[in-house]
Amino acid sequence: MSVPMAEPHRTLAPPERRVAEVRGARRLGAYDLITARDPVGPPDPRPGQFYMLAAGDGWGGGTGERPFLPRAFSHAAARPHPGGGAELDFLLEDVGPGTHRLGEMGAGEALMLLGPLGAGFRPPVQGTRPLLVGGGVGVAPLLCLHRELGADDQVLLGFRSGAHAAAAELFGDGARVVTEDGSAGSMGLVTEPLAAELDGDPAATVFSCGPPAMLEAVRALCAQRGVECQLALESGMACGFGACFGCVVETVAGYERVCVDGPVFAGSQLARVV
Amino acid sequence: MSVPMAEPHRTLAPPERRVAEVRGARRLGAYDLITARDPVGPPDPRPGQFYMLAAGDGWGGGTGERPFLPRAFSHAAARPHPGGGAELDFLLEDVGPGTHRLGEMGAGEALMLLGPLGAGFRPPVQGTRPLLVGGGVGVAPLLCLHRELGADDQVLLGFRSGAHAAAAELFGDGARVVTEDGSAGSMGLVTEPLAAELDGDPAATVFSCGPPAMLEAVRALCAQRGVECQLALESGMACGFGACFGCVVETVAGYERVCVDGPVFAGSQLARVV
Amino acid sequence: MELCGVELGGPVLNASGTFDAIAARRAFGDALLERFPFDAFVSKTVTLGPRQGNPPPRLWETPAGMINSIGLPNKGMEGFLVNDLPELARLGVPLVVSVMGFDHDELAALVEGVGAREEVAMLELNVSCPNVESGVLVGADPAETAAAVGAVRGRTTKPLVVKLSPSSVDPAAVAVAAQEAGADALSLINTLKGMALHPQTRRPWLGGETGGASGPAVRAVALEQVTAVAERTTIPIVGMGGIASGRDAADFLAAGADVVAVGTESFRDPGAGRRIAAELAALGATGRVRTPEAVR
Amino acid sequence: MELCGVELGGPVLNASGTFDAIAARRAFGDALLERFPFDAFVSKTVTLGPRQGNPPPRLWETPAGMINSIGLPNKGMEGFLVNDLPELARLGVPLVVSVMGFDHDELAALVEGVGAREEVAMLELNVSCPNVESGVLVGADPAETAAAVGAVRGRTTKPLVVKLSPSSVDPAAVAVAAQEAGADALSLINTLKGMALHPQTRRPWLGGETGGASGPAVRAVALEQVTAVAERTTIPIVGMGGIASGRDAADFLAAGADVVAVGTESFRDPGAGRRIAAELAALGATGRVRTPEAVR
Ligand SMILES: Cc1cc2nc3c(=O)[nH]c(=O)nc-3n(C[C@H](O)[C@H](O)[C@H](O)COP(=O)(O)OP(=O)(O)OC[C@H]3O[C@@H](n4cnc5c(N)ncnc54)[C@H](O)[C@@H]3O)c2cc1C
Ligand SMILES: Cc1cc2nc3c(=O)[nH]c(=O)nc-3n(C[C@H](O)[C@H](O)[C@H](O)COP(=O)(O)OP(=O)(O)OC[C@H]3O[C@@H](n4cnc5c(N)ncnc54)[C@H](O)[C@@H]3O)c2cc1C
Ligand SMILES: Cc1cc2nc3c(=O)[nH]c(=O)nc-3n(C[C@H](O)[C@H](O)[C@H](O)COP(=O)(O)O)c2cc1C
Ligand SMILES: Cc1cc2nc3c(=O)[nH]c(=O)nc-3n(C[C@H](O)[C@H](O)[C@H](O)COP(=O)(O)O)c2cc1C
Ligand code: FES
Ligand code: FES
Repeated sequence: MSVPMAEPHRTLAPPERRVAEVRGARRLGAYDLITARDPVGPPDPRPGQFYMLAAGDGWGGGTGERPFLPRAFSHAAARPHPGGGAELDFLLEDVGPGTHRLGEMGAGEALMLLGPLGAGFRPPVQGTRPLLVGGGVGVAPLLCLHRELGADDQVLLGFRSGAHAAAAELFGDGARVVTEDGSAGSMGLVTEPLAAELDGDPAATVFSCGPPAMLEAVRALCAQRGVECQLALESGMACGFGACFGCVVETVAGYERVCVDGPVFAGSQLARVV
Repeated sequence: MSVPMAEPHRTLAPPERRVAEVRGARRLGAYDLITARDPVGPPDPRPGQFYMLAAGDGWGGGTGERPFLPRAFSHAAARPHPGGGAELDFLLEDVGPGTHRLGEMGAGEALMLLGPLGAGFRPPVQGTRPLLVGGGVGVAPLLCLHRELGADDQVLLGFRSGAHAAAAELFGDGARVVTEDGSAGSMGLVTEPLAAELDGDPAATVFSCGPPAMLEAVRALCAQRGVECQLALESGMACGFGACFGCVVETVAGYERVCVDGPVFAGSQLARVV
Repeated sequence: MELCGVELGGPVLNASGTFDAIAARRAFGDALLERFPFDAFVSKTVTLGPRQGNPPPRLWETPAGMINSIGLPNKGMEGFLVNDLPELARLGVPLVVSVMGFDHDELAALVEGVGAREEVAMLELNVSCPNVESGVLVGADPAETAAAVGAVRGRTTKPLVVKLSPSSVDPAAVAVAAQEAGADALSLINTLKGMALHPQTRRPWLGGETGGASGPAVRAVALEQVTAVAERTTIPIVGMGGIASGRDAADFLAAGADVVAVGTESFRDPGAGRRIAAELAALGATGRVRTPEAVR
Repeated sequence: MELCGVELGGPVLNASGTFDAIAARRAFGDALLERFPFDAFVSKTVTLGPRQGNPPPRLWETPAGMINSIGLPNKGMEGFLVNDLPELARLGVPLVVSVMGFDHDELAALVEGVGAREEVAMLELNVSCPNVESGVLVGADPAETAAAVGAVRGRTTKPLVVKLSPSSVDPAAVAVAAQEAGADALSLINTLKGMALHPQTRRPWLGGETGGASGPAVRAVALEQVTAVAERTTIPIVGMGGIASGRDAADFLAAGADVVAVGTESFRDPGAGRRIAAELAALGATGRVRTPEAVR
């Protein structure tokens, strides 16, 4: 096969599933934060890429029946491991059987893992400041992006409640937090400080991940102001590596696969986020 | 419905599956011995009856796929529980995915349980001494029978090896043990001491449970000598209460369901045990 | 609620051949009657003469389901009517008797003989059998099914439920044919044809060589067929295939079933029918009952 | 070993539409080529014109399987031949191109256009589509299948694999018809028709309303159909449907398949094909390859 175009925002993955070991798990407000040792994967997945995860034991069956397929998760942090491979942090929200099972995993348990997959965030447009806008568990990929960008970025995080806003502590002091119920940070939606920021100085590249309604608001805000934005989308996935064509999203160029053509899309590729 | 004929060897079960709690689990040579608290079942299941068991979590799914259906196990002991229900001991041999999962259960885990089911052992023929002949994990239902009969019985147990013969310790000192490799007790098959016993004094009722080849040898030995024997059979089961017609065994009267018509059959009902 | 004019306490039946109330009574005693899991009782399929069924093994466990090659063991019509029916009549729920005939004469004799008994509320025709002459699977063929229904329609005034075979290119076409030939209701799906090999010998595991697949593994297939049949027929539908929870049952009702039947899940828990009914009620879903176009 | 005269390194293929080697190359780089999981590569089904496929959602997870309503998105024949085929030719394994035409002219154009390319070792005809005139599912009907195969047989000298539909009363009859019309091999099973409802709205979940069920849940059904087809045909068989382990693969070979194909299991692990081949080898099982009666 011909060598594909170099894709700096896409770190290649080993072509098979492997067994990682859960090294630690803790509750972080409304979320679970689990750390796993990937034995052979690359030490440098790109922010915005993701992994397909499944528990080695207790994945489906019984009266719960599901899950059967693995689930997609962005790494929130990746550290090279001295013994090879990487140590990966994942931030999980329990929304169904897969996230529930993963969230209850403890140290020593086997985690089936494939990745990193997909295309991560691209560098900011020259001469603009990076503006990271996260919502809920969507803050996960922004955390490693934030760490990579150093102190040059601005971080705006929106959560449903204070319990969810506990995830903001991972970002240190720099992040501005809003919650829907005002129980942490200021009350409101994260798009309000974003609009104010962009109206103050539109020389920004926006990086965003969060629920579809938030991403659509971010996209529209940026489009109105001619600001470039990069949106990390979600979609139901079976494979994560382009095999099933199941994860498509409608773009201006037709259906594209979130797992290989994304998950990070430019706002301009999308007429609407649904 | 008309009241069915009283069946003294059949203790009735509540008509639904319930959640029991594993109270303890220990390794006993080649076997696992688990104790479970049945919250509402009868305190007095009959020796030779059985329960359908499944793990509450981790029952099938994942790459192992099976089990899906519950599995049948004779209780090795049953004690009334002061808070109601019963405490039940099960002796398990790991032969596949179901027994493997059950064998790894630990205290506090949920055990799905239905039973007691089937017809247990009937009393010995008047004027004969009870002779209990067990093979491998088939010693389980003989343990509670032994305890019920008191010191009046004779117990002959056969095992593959010394590791398996560890189960004999449950019977105290009275049991005679043979192993196929001679690593515990005398070397040979349990049918050898049985033949000697019956040749010495045929006034016996034989109660037997074990692998099919052993049961067939026991049946033939007893038939030749005109000795009554009661054989506890095994069969692949889906339901355990007569619903599926899947567990049939060929008897002299045609196919009968091991789960409701047995599992204990008189040797005279069977032309052969296969 | 009612099904074909028969009053039901709720929308959850058992699937034919998956619950033997007489055997269950031996295992569970009177508690079974006090907490009977179903709103109507459907018998295992009865044939004209007695049958031993297939040799064991008859069961194979599959991912999220099972295959059986039970082979319709039963006492035959006489044995059933004499020994079993009086017992079943004491269950306190309406009785549906499933029958299968290997030709029209057999079927007619069964429908007439069973239908004449006052204990019987409805009959179910199990047409998942080959036409002994043509070899065609009756329930897979609209014309064969219509002929079978037509041959027995006049033999009873009781409601006739036709149990469709899922092994048809177009189950809705068979359903339409059954309705036009006089069926009062339809039930589906029966088991899918499946097979398993012995792990060591790799010869067929089941005594019957092939068997029928059931359980959660077939649920999606069942739901599609119920939807397709409901779109093209107007008589009531008994939906089944892998139902294991109230949510599953609600799906079948939404797809067009009027009541549901629980099969394989009862093997895992004899109380499954009651649990599913309770879960269904908690979801706010109840069985819809459409009135058959013509009540005979 | 060989299949229809094409040399294969081993007996494990991918199932059409379940592995996109070009996308996988983007994700896994050269390591994909070094450890390519399959002994031949089967393309996703190509149609004459380009197709967008069905609207999302396209996936639903079932007990031990899934349903998809992907809807055959592809670039059309021209796009495939120009953009994809040169890339696929560098995989280092024989290429099988799956094609579907909505009438005989389309199918003939596809077979001729694709068959003419030297990179292509074999063609697979996906006949799981309705005849646009009669509405009959081509692959469910012996005569329709024979007509489709007959219409294209003369258009290529390359081996033609006919991929059977499982939604037929008698898949073996369709298989026999395909063989008589000139097929060189048969592949089965395609997905079973299935459906799922949205958990809240109870409207169809899938954008395509209905979809195809695959994975371990359909394995027993697949094994039965492979057995039935192998008993009545003499050309090679590509067996598939829920294969997830070497033991499963060995079952299909024992049932009469000459090689196997892995579909859904690759979604859980892109390396599944290699793992299954290794497990199969450890079991001592190898693919049997029967020689087609006539090599064209
Ligand atoms: C690229 C990417 C990155 C992600 N990163 C993260 C992350 O860092 N942290 C995180 O917590 N989450 C993340 N997610 C989301 C995560 O993958 C989902 O929350 C997870 O897949 C849900 O699985 P579940 O089994 O818990 O719930 P499910 O029940 O599978 O998912 C809930 C959704 O699926 C629907 N659904 C219900 N039943 C079915 C069925 N049978 N089949 C199909 N759909 C069904 C529900 O209606 C609902 O929309 C990411 C997703 C993507 C695509
Ligand atoms: C009345 C009764 C009492 C019993 N009491 C005890 C007891 O006290 N202690 C004890 O350890 N055991 C007991 N057993 C046996 C126990 O039920 C079985 O060992 C258990 O069901 C095995 O389940 P498994 O999943 O571990 O193994 P499985 O793999 O289910 O069972 C092994 C057997 O099933 C066959 N098999 C393999 N795959 C399948 C499949 N997919 N579907 C169907 N069959 C398959 C194998 O060839 C083998 O014969 C009893 C059985 C009965 C009927
Ligand atoms: C062990 C077993 C026996 C069955 N016997 C019959 C039968 O006698 N008559 C019949 O019409 N269907 C019979 N069926 C089919 C069921 O009634 C039902 O249609 C099928 O199992 C699908 O439902 P389920 O998935 O809930 O089991 C049987 C099914 C099983 C599993
Ligand atoms: C997502 C998906 C897409 C598929 N696309 C095609 C296709 O384009 N052409 C085809 O012939 N079969 C297609 N199939 C069917 C598979 O090739 C295979 O026949 C079926 O999935 C059974 O195998 P499995 O259980 O191993 O997946 C597809 C299956 C899936 C799951
Ligand atoms: S998840 Fe399979 S193609 Fe994207
Ligand atoms: S196990 Fe179902 S009838 Fe015996």
